[in-house]
Amino acid sequence: MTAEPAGTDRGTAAPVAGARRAAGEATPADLSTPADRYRMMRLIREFDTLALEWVRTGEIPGGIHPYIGQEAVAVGVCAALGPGDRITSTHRGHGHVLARGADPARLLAELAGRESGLNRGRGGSMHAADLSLGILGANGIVGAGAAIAVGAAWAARRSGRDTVVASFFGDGALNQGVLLEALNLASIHRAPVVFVCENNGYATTLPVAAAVGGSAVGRAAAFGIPAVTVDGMDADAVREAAEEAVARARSCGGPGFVECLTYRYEGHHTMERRMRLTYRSPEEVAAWRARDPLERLRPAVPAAEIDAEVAALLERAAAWALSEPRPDPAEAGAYLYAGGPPPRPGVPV
Amino acid sequence: MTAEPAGTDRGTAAPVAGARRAAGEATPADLSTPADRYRMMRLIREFDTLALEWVRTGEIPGGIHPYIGQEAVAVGVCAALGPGDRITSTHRGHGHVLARGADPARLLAELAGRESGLNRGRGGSMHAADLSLGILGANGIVGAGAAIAVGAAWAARRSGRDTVVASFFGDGALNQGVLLEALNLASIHRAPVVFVCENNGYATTLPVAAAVGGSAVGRAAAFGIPAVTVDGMDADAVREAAEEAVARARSCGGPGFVECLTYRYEGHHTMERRMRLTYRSPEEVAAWRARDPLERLRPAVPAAEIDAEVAALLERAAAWALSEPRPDPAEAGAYLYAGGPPPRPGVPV
Amino acid sequence: MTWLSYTKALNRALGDAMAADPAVCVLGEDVGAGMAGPTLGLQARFGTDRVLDMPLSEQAFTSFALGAALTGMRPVVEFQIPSLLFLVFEQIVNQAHKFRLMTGGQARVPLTFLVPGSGSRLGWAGQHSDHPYALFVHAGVKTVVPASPADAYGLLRAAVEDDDPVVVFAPAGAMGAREDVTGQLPPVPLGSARVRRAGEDVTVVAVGHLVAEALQVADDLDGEVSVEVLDPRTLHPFDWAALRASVGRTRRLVVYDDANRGCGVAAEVVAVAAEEVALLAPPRRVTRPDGAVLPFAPDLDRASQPQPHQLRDAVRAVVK
Amino acid sequence: MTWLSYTKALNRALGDAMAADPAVCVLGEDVGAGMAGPTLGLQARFGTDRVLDMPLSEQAFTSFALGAALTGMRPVVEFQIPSLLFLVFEQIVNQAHKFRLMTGGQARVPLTFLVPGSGSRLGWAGQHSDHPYALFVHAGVKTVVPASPADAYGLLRAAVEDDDPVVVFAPAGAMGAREDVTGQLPPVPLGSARVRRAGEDVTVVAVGHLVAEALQVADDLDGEVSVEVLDPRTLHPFDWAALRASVGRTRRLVVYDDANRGCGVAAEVVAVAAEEVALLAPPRRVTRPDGAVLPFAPDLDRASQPQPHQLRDAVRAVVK
Ligand SMILES: Cc1ncc(C[n+]2csc(CCOP(=O)(O)OP(=O)(O)O)c2C)c(N)n1
Ligand SMILES: Cc1ncc(C[n+]2csc(CCOP(=O)(O)OP(=O)(O)O)c2C)c(N)n1
Ligand SMILES: [Mg+2]
Ligand SMILES: [Mg+2]
Repeated sequence: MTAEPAGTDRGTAAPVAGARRAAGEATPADLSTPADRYRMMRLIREFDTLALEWVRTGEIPGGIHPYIGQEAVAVGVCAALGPGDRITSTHRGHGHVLARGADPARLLAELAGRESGLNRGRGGSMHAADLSLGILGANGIVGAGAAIAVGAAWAARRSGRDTVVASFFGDGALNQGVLLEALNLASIHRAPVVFVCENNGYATTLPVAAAVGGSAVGRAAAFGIPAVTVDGMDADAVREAAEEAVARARSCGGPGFVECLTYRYEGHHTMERRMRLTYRSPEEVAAWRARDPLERLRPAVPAAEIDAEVAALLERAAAWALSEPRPDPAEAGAYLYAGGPPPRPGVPV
Repeated sequence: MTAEPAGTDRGTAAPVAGARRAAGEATPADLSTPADRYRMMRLIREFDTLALEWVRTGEIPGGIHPYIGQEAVAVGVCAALGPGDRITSTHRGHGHVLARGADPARLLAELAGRESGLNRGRGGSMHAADLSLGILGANGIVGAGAAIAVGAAWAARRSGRDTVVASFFGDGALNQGVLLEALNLASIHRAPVVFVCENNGYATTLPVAAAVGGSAVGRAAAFGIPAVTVDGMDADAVREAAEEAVARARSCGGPGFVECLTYRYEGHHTMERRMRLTYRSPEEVAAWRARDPLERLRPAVPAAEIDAEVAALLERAAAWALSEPRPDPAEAGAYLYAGGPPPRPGVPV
Repeated sequence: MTWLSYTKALNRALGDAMAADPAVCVLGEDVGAGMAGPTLGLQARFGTDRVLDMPLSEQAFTSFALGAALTGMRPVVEFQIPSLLFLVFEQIVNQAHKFRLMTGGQARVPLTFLVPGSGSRLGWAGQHSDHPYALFVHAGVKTVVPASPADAYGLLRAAVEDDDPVVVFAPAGAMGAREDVTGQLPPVPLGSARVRRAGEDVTVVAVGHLVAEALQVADDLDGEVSVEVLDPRTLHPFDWAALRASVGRTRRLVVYDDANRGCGVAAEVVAVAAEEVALLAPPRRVTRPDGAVLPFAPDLDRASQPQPHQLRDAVRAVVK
Repeated sequence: MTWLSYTKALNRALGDAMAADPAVCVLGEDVGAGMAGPTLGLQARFGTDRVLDMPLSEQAFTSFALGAALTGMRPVVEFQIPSLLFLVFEQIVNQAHKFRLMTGGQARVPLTFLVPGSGSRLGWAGQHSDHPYALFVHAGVKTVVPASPADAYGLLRAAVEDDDPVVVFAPAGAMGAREDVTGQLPPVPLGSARVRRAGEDVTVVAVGHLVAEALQVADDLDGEVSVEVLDPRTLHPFDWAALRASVGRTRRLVVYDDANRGCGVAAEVVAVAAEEVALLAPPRRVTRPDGAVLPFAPDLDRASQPQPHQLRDAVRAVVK
């Protein structure tokens, strides 16, 4: 089994949150000021813009589900969380993982399949995790994170900590059995979970109206969970709703549910670019783009300066990530088990 | 493969519904008059009383989930169904299967593991089915019938028939993912399904209040399904609510949901008798027994006469069932596949 | 003559099946848009009441298909990810597979489950790269893994016409394949293997996309070893007669299977050969490791799958 | 000395594990009432926040347990029916099993899944009589099937102490067993088989409750054939060294396994033996049929399970 690749130089990839974070010590992103939040949204936007480019050039094998357009949700929610809190994320997870404070350089290295990636190159986009920051993982299976979040929330509460877990998921996940079960479980256990539904209007090509009987918040409420709908293109609106739910959960008031109306600017997945799909009209896309969450915050912050800062940071991060070594193929089975004999290989040795 | 055991003499087991049913021709039970409904409730009650005895004596291997106490639900709902309609049932299915018109003699034979049982002795209590009556099966997995019902309802509608499917399930099933998914699926497809929740207060030992966040009808309503709660100890109240939902579903008005508040007099399963469980107080059981659905109808019908009729019928059915042959062990693998080579045996022959 | 792609073959099979029988319908996620390939254009041709876009409710729509199958339809259910079969294992095995026996033969259960893109798709990582056909073989659900476009067409047609549940795995590694075909393609009966290359010295049983690799390795070894390549095509029911005939002659066996080692299809094939044939050399399996989870990084992903050079070495070892 | 029953052994193992480590908690349906046996009395002893009665939401409570395991707890999840594992296959395999590798070793996943009463319970029929351990072996999840009360105690303790997910099958056919034990029972390391009876002529590998039957058959054949009975105890990781040692000596093998034939544990054992040992006679498997669905009627149910007389015949055949 491979040992932790200690001593890898990550100096060039200073975390975006800056000062609060000492080397090697995981601290969630500080998102307390508008500038912090704008910076993080910019980082997410530019990160995924770069990632799209890397998918095109093949630096990222496979592809990604870009988060572009939805930045206000991740940032607004993570701004409401405290240092000991946790999140569960989705297939469209870059925004959540970054907003919670993961090192963008290590996330880039992960997407490029490098040993110094967040998951040592073992997870890729859909499984990015940083447990030291309370990120219990992106997830390739829609709806799968919600019940994990409930269990983590219950466990923390049981051990006397006032940890809250925020669980992100899309509108499509509203129709997954395990997520609906999780709402009930959270309700009856009064688990400190904030369910965050990113309603971007579509599950791949299927519009919400054709998929969801009733409404998102009506559903949550029916399980006994207070639920609100907010403008998911407005980081402050999201943050305020999240803060209320987090405060209630933290003070033993049980779970909450925040539906964020948002939109993805890009295709569902980078593969979609190759197909001629017509499920969204250009007008619809343009109308949502006109409500861009970054543009909304821009006037209130030193935007040009931050933009330059983020660009420089990403440039350094990208250079670092691409210079990092790829994992050793002999270690393909590493980390499968925490203990016991190593798995038998596919051919006897 | 075994052929249909044609020509088996079932003459002694005249179906309880009587006149409307010709030999060999499957016709749902006629439950149109109070006397019909009382007769059917009495049949279910005495049937399961006999079954309890047969579990004790070992005529029924394993055990059963007795339906005693809940008779008004099965009978009220089935009274609202038409000849072409269908049902899905549960682990506690004797009442549903009988109320839909299955031959009590063949159900007894099934429970006793006889070749002339409803399922040729292959299914037993938890899998009793009679597809010729539209009974798509009892089910050993809680919540599993609901989505099957939605698919059957959709298929019928698609082929231009105005068939309705009634899907029975317990309060425990309200927390099964697949059932919640099925509510949504029925809602968006406007499938002609009537969901019947038999809320008997407990899922095995777990009280509803400790298990169900929100309420049953609130949950259904949240998926966009009209939902009502009725007194499940009153066959007429159940029937009226079911009739309304059936009529709406039949006329393309989409699914409905009827919660029936009811109670099981016996333990969850016959095995429970051996354990000293204390999850229900004797007072609670007594209070519900005082609201017995048969006693309620008794004054309005020639009860003594019907009771005698049912007793005689069951006596004949029991004698017939116990005289029927057991399946041939050589046919243990029969009916596994509809086509193709037979399955390989567990030891080469 | 047509230069038919594997994906197009699946697409044509569904179209022909729907044209031939109004009871055939298709349902799944994004099947209207034809995202995965096999359903492309079908909704425009057959309408939204025969090609149903389903919400993200795999369990419910699998049982929905069962309900429809019990009442006259022949649904084909498409899944976007092989591991979604884990999510519906209850519905396929406990409900659909068992229904007929449990009801004493009261119903037929004509249901097809189609997984376009099973196995590794580079870059999709741990939860999207499974090849779990052995699970269905163990459970007893009919299971096919077509290796070529013509077989993809023929086996999918046969699956849809079959009166029992059938799971059709279309390996990602095969979906790029193309083949020259002429005229109307015939259905391929379930349970019939195909000798893809005759040989004398050793039988290589290869599954799905690995058939092409096995043929290549056989060619490479030409002159050195005479390799017979057997494509079982259906994993359950398996064409044991074909295995017996081939291995009975060569008396040497290697199985090349892109699935986890323990209790896999390769184990079953080796076990049957050991039981029934006096082998001249110990049989070999070339498979994924035990309990493999495919890591994201491409080199690790590839290293977790069986490799042609491993097959070559194994063939050489058994003829030594 | 105590006359310990199998169920009581499981119960004691859970109680001792909870007493030893406050991170251990138990959850499932009716665990408070102790309906299935292993959790009897635990809620009274450890409280409702360590013994959690769960609503009928197997998928959510399995992932709930995963979330708790990732954040410091060691949950034990009890399932009332073996086929409920089908319902949570996604959660156990795709989420819990894969988590560690996918995150590059960031977490341990100490989770135990306990199925009291796996296999046939007469009269429970098709959906309640499965013995699906091979599914977990194939997926790579650690899997144990204790045959005796002492092993039930020791293996369950080891499973709870293990840092990976482990599925513990307690066969219905073994739960009636009793055994004299003295003092504190030791944990039984995962992956260690046990020779239950030494012999010279043939190795019988028997799984779970069939170990007792195999011992009986071995006794019956005493004088005629010298039978070694090997209980693997853990099916994954399997103690291949123990198999090699035994079969290497006897060079004859019969596997007695109450599970479906195709791609079962018996196939894996036979395959490994065929690969690694020069057997003197073709190995045999005595199993359930392919894709078995246990019919309700008792005679049919029994006829679907492997029988002692079939084992006896198989042993005689391989030594002939
Ligand atoms: C259970 C499951 N079913 C299907 C898929 C394939 N899939 C991946 S993302 C997606 C759509 C998800 O929609 P939504 O939850 O709204 O999230 P969004 O992509 O819009 O962010 C689908 C169908 C999956 N990953 N998991
Ligand atoms: C999915 C599933 N989980 C657990 C069980 C075991 N079990 C059988 S009945 C039952 C309780 C069901 O409660 P409810 O739905 O209220 O029906 P009731 O027994 O009260 O009629 C349980 C837990 C099962 N059969 N299926
Ligand atoms: Mg969406
Ligand atoms: Mg109940």
